[in-house]
Amino acid sequence: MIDYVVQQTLNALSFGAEYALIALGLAIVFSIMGLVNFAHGEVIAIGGYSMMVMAAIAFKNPIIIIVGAIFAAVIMAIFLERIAFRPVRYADATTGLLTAFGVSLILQNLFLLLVSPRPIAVTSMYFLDWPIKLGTIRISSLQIFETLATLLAILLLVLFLKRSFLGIAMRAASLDFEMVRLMGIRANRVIATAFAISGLLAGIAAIFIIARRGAVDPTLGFNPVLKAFVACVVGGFGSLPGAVLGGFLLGALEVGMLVILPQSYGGMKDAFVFAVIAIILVWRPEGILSPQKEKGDKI
Amino acid sequence: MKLDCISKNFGGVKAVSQVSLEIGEGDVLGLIGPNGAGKSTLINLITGLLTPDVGKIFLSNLDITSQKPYQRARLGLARTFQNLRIYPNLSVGQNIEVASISSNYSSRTMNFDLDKIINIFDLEDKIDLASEELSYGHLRRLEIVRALALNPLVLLLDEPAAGMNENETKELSNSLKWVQNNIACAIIVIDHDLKFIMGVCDKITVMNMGEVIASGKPNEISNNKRVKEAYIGH
Amino acid sequence: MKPFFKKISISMFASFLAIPVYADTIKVGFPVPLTGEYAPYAEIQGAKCMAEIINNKGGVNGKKFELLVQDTGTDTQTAISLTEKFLDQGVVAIGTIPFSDTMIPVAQIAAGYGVTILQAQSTQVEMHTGIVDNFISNVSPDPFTAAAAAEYALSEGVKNVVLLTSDDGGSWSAKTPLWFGEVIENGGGKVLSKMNFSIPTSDWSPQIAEMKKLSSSPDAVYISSIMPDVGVLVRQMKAAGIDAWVFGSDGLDDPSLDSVADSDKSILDKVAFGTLAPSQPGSAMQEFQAECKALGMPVDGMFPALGADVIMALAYAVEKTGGTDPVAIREALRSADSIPVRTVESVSFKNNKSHAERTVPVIGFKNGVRVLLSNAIPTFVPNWK
Amino acid sequence: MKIFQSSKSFHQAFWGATLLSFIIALIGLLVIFFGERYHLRLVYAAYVNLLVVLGLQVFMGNTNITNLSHSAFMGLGAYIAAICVTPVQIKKLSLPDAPWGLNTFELDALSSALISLTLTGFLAFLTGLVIVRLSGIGATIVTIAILVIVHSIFMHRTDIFKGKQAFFGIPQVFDLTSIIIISIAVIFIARFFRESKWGIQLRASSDDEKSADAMGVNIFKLRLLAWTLGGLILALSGICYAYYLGTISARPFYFSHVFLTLAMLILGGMRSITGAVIGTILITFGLEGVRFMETGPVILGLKFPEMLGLSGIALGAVIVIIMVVRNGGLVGNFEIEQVFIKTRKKI
Repeated sequence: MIDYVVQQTLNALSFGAEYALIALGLAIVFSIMGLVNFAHGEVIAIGGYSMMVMAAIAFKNPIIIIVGAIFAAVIMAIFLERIAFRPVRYADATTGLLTAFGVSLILQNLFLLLVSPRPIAVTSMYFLDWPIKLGTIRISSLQIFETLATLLAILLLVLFLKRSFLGIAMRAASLDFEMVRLMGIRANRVIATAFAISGLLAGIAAIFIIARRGAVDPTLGFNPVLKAFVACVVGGFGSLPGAVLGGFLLGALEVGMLVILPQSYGGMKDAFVFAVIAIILVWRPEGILSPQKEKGDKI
Repeated sequence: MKLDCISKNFGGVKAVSQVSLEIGEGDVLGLIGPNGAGKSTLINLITGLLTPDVGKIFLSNLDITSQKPYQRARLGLARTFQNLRIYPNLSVGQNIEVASISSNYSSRTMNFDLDKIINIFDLEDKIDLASEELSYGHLRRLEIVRALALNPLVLLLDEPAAGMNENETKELSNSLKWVQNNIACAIIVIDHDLKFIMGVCDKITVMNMGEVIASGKPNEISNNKRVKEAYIGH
Repeated sequence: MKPFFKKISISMFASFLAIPVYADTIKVGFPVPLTGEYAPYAEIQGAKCMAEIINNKGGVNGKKFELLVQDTGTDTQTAISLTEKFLDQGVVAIGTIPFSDTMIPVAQIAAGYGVTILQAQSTQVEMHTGIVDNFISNVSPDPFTAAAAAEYALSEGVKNVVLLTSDDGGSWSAKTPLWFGEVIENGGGKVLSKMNFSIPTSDWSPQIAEMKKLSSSPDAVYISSIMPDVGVLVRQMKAAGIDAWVFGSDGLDDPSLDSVADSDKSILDKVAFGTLAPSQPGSAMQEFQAECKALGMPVDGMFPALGADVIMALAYAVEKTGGTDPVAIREALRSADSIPVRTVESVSFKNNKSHAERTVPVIGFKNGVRVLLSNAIPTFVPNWK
Repeated sequence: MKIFQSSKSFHQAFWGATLLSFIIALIGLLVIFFGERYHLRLVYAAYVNLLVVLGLQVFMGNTNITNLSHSAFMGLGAYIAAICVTPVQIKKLSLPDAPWGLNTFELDALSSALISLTLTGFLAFLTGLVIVRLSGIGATIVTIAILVIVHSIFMHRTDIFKGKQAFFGIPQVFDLTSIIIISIAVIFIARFFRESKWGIQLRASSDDEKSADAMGVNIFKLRLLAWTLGGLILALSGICYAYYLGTISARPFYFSHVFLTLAMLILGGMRSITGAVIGTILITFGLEGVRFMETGPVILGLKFPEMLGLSGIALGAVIVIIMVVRNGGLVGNFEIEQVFIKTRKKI
């Protein structure tokens, strides 16, 4: 019984790590420019497709494939910012959200048109996955890698934001974008960095997703991003700690629902998860860890 | 309307501290003070966009401290905004309608003709324009007309002359005089333009650092020592 | 229905949708999802290739096949209006997506024209309960694939099974596991647990933790789902040290399942599925796919290949009746003792009227390569009507 | 009770709705008289989508809050009406395990539609209580939650909704003429609401929440009103869907339909009823053209390649281009009567 509890807790942790990783990518962009980037899922998919391409042209070295996939995701994220999101940079959040939905739709269908509507096997990341025995518990190395990678990513991100000039500028930008511009830091550079980081996180997520699924298809990123988006919202819009918290909370919630709900209601898992999300939002409309805005007299 | 000792803090900073005011029908009260004196905060407290930490607000002897902004508006508190807040996707006429629809929810009868006011403020031939097409001066007027369409007991004007040239300011003064003489309401005006304020107000309250430091007739105020200190500095 | 005057045909859509009409061809309508959720069914690939093969040989009685194909985007409304369009163009049969929410209204409309819905891969049981009469499926319903897999499982000594069910694939993913369980219990086995999952699932660890919690370890797990989900399940079960068979339905019959064995040849040794037609190396289907590839018309996978059978069956019926009257063709199909098709030797609709009587293969793996484990009509099929 | 603040609003609403109705009826009549049989079905589907877009407009257009749950309310409308109207002997076959005696009664089409409208309207009201308390993105998230929850229930209460399987045997009640009449009625409702005193105040609040609050606009109440009215129109669209098709499943009431109808509204311009109608017409016809290209047709002897996914790309491109180039859609605040009655110079 203890084994079971430990096992499911570990599962919840690794589910949460994946959501947190993706949610962080969404949150960093949102915090800087208020954009809910639904096309983040397709950035993940680009990571997957680039692995497919690299495997097909006989790159066998896993390091090359990993670096290449992350690189592809970063380039894609920066490219999307330049092409689609820069024109709506100062528009309201709804315009940004709908633009992102549109971009997501275009990319999904481009994958379908240019590659295939069916899943394509990509097995080059299987090597990351082997069983590990911890006493009586067996877990997958992938779960550990994923949790560790997420924690590492968070740590590096915190260091970057606290120590580097660009990072400090980004933190300032998330509080008051105009001020940063007035200080002479180019908005383009700050935003491009935010997208590059989100692409980097998407690339890492892509590696773990592919390592587990062993296949890539056009809608690969849609569901994870929908969940991560929810995680972001629950944690608090644009709050990076909130995104991480929301991700792990959602992971726990999902595994918890599978464990708690009777099997005949297992299929309703999503309904329950989303109902909890709605309740949290009604309780705290800005999310759990939302940055509290100082209300001045300039209304 | 009466304010009873209201205070508001922002993260430890006293934005408004123990302010009491009273104003009646036909009065025009000027509210002046240096930047950050708490004038706009006071207006936001009166109209309900902010809630006071301490103190009560009465309108016609009714305690409205816990009322929501839209409820206060229907009871007769109308305002304009420091930064223009016109509805860009509505026509000029519809902008005014928004307020006159609200006035229908009130039991008070309208004791003036809205069309007349639209005429006085030179908006009659612009009524069907998109509000975005108005000049800055006309947008300022539109805000005042919109506020009047609420059939107010108290009209709060937050820097109505800001950004206007001398001519426009003069016209505005005349229009406000007309309002004072023809509409049964009290008016509170905030502005930096002391000449304008002195011209339209019959009573002036001076604020500094969230506190009322002086109150009285225009000529009394202009000779008040504390006021001079507040403006010029020590 | 409102009056309409076809002859005055400066129709608003004509410029968009006109399709050239040739005289004296065998027209078959395919309002099918080329895009969207159900695009992978793609029976049109096999149908097109088979039509090409037959046409290259001069057609049937000198008549050539003409396939009318348009994308529905996996939308029911579009499928229905396209059906109506194809019916007006005089098709002898309609092929559409294997889901009842589309097949039923499509069949109801086609009934007015006497036209039959001849579906290449539909295993849904609902279609055979007498809602519509003009429906024929080229394959056996799900209880047959479940029974075939279960009979093989029993022959391998499987006793305790875990069933994974989901409503996301209709009765195919919800009921098929239960039929499998019924046959296992009929053979003296036991259903340890039923667990729910959703499609897609990319991480099975919570369900696997549940399996490990069971009092006795399962000999087999049955799931009716799709790739790549099932591939993940197989690998995660192995990683978790659960040494049980994974049995499945035709959803596993996807080329991407084979790639699960890329790094470990033995990982698929205890994976098997009851499916619709033999797909191991050397099977008729593989030959057909090679032939199509040579024609420059690639047919990837079993679902697309099954489209060939529809065209073969129609060719048989056209030859038999000597014409293209849709009602006569349906009669011919339903009265034949044996109709030669491509993926198996022959099918017959004589006993069941609405679905094919054909052998049900069970496919497994040896060293990562597909092998045919059994291929027969199952003896005990659960009562499903 | 007064609906319009000024007679000018009424005249605009009336003439605008009349002109749009004329266009809508004309398209329908042209198809009825000149179209082929299958065109009737395509056009019927387009009318259903028009109802959805109008239902969406009533909330989104007047509040500027993105709603992504509309297909869920359409589905609720369709299913509730279907459960009521389907004959008992068919329900015994299709819903053998239905709880609460759902398979033991049948009602006439009108009562079924009324029950469906009442129940869906009530559900819209309840969810509205939550939605109107949130702002912007938060509200949009909750609409996504509603979509997922409703879809999940459709999918997994197969004893009532049949999930991905067919809920069949719904009698065909409507034909093209009926839906033309319903569409016209809904155009009037949506347009009257837009110009009504509620509509004007709501639009003010969507431009500037704080200022509207200070002008006496009860934003919560009005948003709730718009949300519920939108829900009712969406339920009606679902009823029309079920009453014509005869077979429904959970599948059509999910993300792909959400995006399709959203693109229609955005393209035309969500702030205007004229925009909603134009967007629906353009996307419906445009998609037919794109779908034709997708399958690799031969045009003028030229064989085009098969381009699957082209329609999805086109839909996405429409959304992105409109958002980037012309945020207010093709027409912005323009309404059709302004071509004829010069009440405003330019809006």
